[in-house]
Amino acid sequence: MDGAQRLGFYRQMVRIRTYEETIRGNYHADKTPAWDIGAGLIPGEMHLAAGQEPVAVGLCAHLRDDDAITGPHRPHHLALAKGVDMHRMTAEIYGRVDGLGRGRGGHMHLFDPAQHFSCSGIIAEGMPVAVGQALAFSRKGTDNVAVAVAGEGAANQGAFHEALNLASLWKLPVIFIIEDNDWAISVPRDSSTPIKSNAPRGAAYGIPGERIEGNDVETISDACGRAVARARAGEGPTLLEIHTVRLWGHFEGDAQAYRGAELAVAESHDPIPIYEAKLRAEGLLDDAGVAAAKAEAQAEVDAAIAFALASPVPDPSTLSDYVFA
Amino acid sequence: MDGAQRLGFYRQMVRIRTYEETIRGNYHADKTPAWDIGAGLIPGEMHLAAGQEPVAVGLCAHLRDDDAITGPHRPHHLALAKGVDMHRMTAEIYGRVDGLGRGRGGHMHLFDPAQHFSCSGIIAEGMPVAVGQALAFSRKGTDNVAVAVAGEGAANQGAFHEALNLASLWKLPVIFIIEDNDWAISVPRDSSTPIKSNAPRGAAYGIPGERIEGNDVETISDACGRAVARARAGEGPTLLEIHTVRLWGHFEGDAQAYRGAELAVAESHDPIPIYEAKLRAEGLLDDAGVAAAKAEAQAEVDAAIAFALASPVPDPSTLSDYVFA
Amino acid sequence: MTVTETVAPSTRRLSTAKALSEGIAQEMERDDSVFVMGEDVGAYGGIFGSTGGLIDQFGPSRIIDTPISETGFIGAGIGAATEGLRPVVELMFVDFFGVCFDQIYNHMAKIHFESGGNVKVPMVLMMAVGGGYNDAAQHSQCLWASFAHMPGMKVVVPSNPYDAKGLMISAIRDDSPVVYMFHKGVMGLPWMAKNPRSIGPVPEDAYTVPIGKANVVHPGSDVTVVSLSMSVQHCQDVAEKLDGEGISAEVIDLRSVIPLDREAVLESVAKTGRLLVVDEDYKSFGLSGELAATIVEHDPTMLKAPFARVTYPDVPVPYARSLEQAALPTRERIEAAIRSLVRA
Amino acid sequence: MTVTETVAPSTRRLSTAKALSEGIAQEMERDDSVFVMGEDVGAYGGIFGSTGGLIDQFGPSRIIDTPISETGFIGAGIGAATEGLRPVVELMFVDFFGVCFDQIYNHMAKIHFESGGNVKVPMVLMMAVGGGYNDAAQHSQCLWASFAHMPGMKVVVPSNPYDAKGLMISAIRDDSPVVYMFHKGVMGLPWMAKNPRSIGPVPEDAYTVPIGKANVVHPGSDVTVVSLSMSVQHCQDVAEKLDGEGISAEVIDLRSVIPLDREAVLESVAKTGRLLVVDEDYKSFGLSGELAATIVEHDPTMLKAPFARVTYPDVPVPYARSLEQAALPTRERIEAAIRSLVRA
Ligand SMILES: Cc1ncc(C[n+]2csc(CCOP(=O)(O)OP(=O)(O)O)c2C)c(N)n1
Ligand SMILES: Cc1ncc(C[n+]2csc(CCOP(=O)(O)OP(=O)(O)O)c2C)c(N)n1
Ligand SMILES: [Mg+2]
Ligand SMILES: [Mg+2]
Repeated sequence: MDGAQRLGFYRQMVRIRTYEETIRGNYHADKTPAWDIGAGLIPGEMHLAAGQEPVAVGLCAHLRDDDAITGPHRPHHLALAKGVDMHRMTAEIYGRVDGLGRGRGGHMHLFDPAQHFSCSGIIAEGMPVAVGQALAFSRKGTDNVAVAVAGEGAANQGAFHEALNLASLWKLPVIFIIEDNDWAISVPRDSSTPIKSNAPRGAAYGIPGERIEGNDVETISDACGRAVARARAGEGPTLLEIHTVRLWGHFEGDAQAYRGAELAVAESHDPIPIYEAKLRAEGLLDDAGVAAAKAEAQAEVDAAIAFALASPVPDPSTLSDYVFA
Repeated sequence: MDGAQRLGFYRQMVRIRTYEETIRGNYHADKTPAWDIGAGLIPGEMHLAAGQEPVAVGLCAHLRDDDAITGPHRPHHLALAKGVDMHRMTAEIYGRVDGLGRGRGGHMHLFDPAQHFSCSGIIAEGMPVAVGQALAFSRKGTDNVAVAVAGEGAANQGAFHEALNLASLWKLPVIFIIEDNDWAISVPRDSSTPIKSNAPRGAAYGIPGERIEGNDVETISDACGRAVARARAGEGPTLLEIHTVRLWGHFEGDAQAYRGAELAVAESHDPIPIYEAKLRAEGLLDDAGVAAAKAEAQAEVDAAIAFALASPVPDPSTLSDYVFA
Repeated sequence: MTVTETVAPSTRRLSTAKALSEGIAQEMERDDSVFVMGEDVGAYGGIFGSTGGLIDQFGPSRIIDTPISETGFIGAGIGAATEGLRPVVELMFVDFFGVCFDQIYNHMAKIHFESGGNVKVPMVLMMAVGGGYNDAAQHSQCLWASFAHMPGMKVVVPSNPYDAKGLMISAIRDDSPVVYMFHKGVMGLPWMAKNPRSIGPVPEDAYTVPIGKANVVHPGSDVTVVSLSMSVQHCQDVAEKLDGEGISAEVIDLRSVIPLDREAVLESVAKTGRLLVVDEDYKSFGLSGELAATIVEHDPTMLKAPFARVTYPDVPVPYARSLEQAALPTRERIEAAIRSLVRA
Repeated sequence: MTVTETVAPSTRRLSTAKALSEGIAQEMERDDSVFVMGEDVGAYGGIFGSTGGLIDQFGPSRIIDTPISETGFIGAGIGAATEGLRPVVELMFVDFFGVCFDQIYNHMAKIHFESGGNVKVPMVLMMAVGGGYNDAAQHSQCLWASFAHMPGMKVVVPSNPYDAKGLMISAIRDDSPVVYMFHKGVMGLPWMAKNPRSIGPVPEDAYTVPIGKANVVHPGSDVTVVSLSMSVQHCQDVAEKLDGEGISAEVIDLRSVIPLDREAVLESVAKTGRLLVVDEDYKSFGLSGELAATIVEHDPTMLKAPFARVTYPDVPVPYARSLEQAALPTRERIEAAIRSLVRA
């Protein structure tokens, strides 16, 4: 992997983290003193992906605009890495008319047809949809791939089973990515899943399954690259479980009392400083490079937020628009 | 296995087959000349289990009255082997007030609390219910087991995945039996399932999985015996896929044009004559024994049908009974 | 457009099942992006004949038998639709919607809205509904209200072969998701008791019947009888019988539940002052209540007699014939209700 | 029995969430066969506080965190109930019912009927409903009509702490399956805007509130306002405000959708001649229509003014506050509707 690509990985991860940090700050900024989930410029549930950037970045290194991703309730890192327009995505999160969904969707429902990006707040239910996108690609004879991303909690939902079975049966170009961040809200992995790795579940459908430890963007990229190549070559689906980390609460406002000592351990596994140290040690990055990456990211995020804030809120008289096509 | 037990297996299979043949005959008897599914003394869908007797008999050899079975839409063989009262079951199939469900349920909805027997017409949805029965047994501290039976088509339904995962996670005394009769209505196994055996699917939940070929009641009984013993000992669930045969149509009235030459092959695999020949060869059975088994079975079935026919049809004024407890 | 504008009347008579599958076939010929998925839609031709013959014409790449994985393949239909294809997906019985309703109402029906109109889901989800042949509690329901209650999908309910074909073609061409519910009793199947109305004239060319326009199938002036699907046939029979006795019932076939042609109902009730709803779905929290509300939020004085409904009672479908027949909206119940309404 | 018969009034004030979980705790103490299952019901105490503190009192063997497998664990609840236990199962949001509705309506609700009364399913399925905090299309619905339309389950919808506890205890003791829907807005959560009515007096002892009896929470004579769950609080606020202006609204809190206390509604409308239904569920094919039908199948002349409803429109729940607030049955919309009704 060449230096430029590795620096690109770093910058993309910083960009995503900066986005999540900024949204987090703004989300909480106007909800005090009596913290109210429905108050402020960004109301509602907010699931941020700090710690999971390597998954999105490693995966999207291999995707084109016309490949598809179907994400879960925690979608920002995937959307940004995929190339979804940050301005319009932010406007959506702020519930504005220039948002991806004209303010109708919100942060769990980001749809960008240009990037074939979508997501859903219902656990695992995006997986069959990705199978259908892959079906469309294969019927059209393109070499596009569809990726479904879901958490390790989601891997126990029936839709997981049906989606993997169908994808294998029809040999479709799908990559199933399980982001194992050890938690499903407050439920630890071993209270939801009787086996240590979801990789063997691939065998239940005759598809290769692999678990990737370490939350390292380069290792992840390699594995995703193989899976994408396999799919593009018409060899069918792959299941990848990526062990990653949830640095923050399940959603904003989650005090995480249930995590206890594990939280500190998790925090020590933040993949960005780890990758940064690695690139520094190899001489690819220095203080200036780090500062530039952060400044560039912050400028882009600030511009996106300014764009969002400048966009009007939807007019109540348009409430019934878009119910039917 | 001693001779008495083997003869018992034979007689139980003959009993079930006699039942299915008699129901089949009576089902069609009053639906002509213009065959009408809703006509006659037994109307509605009718899924008969001819060919699958070894599964029911081999399994139930290890079950007690207070163990549970949750069966699928094709339930007669399981109900009879389990010990469900043939009279009341038949009255239910005839829609009479002395039926198991007072005529409300019908042949896909046979409930016998005395035998902890139930079934459902919705594919794979009985599997989670069996998990709950096992949960109740384990909470009560008994050594009872719960068995869920479903077809190979059902093994691709989400409920299969969720049920096996839960049962393993909670180490419950459940035995999952997949009756692989090669067909799900008109869809052959290889159009629904990308792998040759469902046994490896056990590994997806950390539970033993085994596929049993041959449709031989003794082999099946051995495998079921191991699984039941394991469950009673508190060692958790087992997945057994039993390769069996569907001798008749999916339901009565199914012309089976889709089966082609496979049908003749299937018919040559009727397990009852095969087992009969084996027992004859070993000197356990002779013409008289065969005739006696059949006569005894026919007498019991005829009595059950007489019981059903003597029972009144439900009074329309009772339509709203039993909606709430 | 309706057939009268585009196609010459036909004397060819088809069953509803044949008309419906012909509609699919003609759209498949016209548009490569149309394909069919579902359980037993291939060699079997659909358990209730909705895809009969299609596999011979289009082969297994366009008529796809699926595993028993409704969440999986309905979800796959949605994904394919968002990528520009036009899937016709069959859920074998409406009664199975509980294993896959999330895909239907949280995804198929909402994606267009959530995307602010940027993503379309041009998909037809067809399914068999209804009872009357003793298939018991899990295979005999209608449940159109369960779909209609959730915004974002059209719900189409043909009562005869002509409408079945024209509504199917409209449904496939529609850019919104359309739930297409065919009652087993209207399909004209050789192996089920049927009303002769389930076989009727169907033009050979493709034509559309507009989704959202009710049809007055029997004009009248004394009482308005609003119905849909199979029950329309019973209402027509009863109305014809009562004609001979000087009771003039206007029978309205809704043809779709969403959009609901409230205007057609209001217009007729303005004339008759009496409303009977005949509905094989469960009585409460459904279509019959919605039609009552439609009248009385407009003007309660329109009703010269109490509102009446002949529906399936709030009871799971019993197996025994004696019970099921007592529960169904039969001709006898409809006739009695009309007689008592005109007397009121 | 109601509290007035059994328990001394209390001045202790609890949030609805605390009242509800106290009800569960008291039944768990009384009856070993009661246990709780669901996602995040243990250490988290339920995402909306419905099981707060229970894990400390009863431990993980009776307060069971499940995987995200709603079909699996609701089915397991059914199986456990048929074997004589009394599970309280939580579905985190009603909006997720589409992944598990088959277990709910084809099994939980029908087994008793299909078995001819021989098998009981004494199970409580509780779930959070409702919007107002910008959680968008998949996390904000009410959907009680979707459950109520299917026969065989009771559907309970408390509006305040007192009822929440008493209805939970009744639900656990009921031999029929009970769907218990708590609106997030009535829970009195520290992290959500709330009406002061979400915190109120709750007796310390166990008591029951009967399932199926509506409650006149604000007597009046000019107009009948029928509502349920969160919207009752708004209706009470509006009724109190209008009292001062000489407009006398009678507010009826249904407290359960199944059984539906039709008599209470008829009795009140007989007095007022005017009916407004306030319902946060989707407008069409739901509760509001059913109540309209109830009146007019009895006697349309009871209505001296057109039937009115303030409901969620037939639109998926939008994320943006400006849109969601326009869609919700707010105090403003309720007040305007009452004013125009009494003027009519
Ligand atoms: C069908 C369904 N059940 C439950 C939920 C509530 N829920 C939202 S996120 C979540 C946990 C998801 O865990 P996981 O899949 O591991 O993803 P993570 O949040 O860790 O990224 C749950 C239970 C839901 N949205 N959908
Ligand atoms: C959820 C659901 N989907 C579809 C059906 C319709 N159906 C009934 S039996 C059947 C085939 C079942 O095949 P299998 O599980 O192999 O059992 P078999 O009939 O072969 O015994 C199908 C598709 C159903 N009852 N429930
Ligand atoms: Mg997780
Ligand atoms: Mg089979």
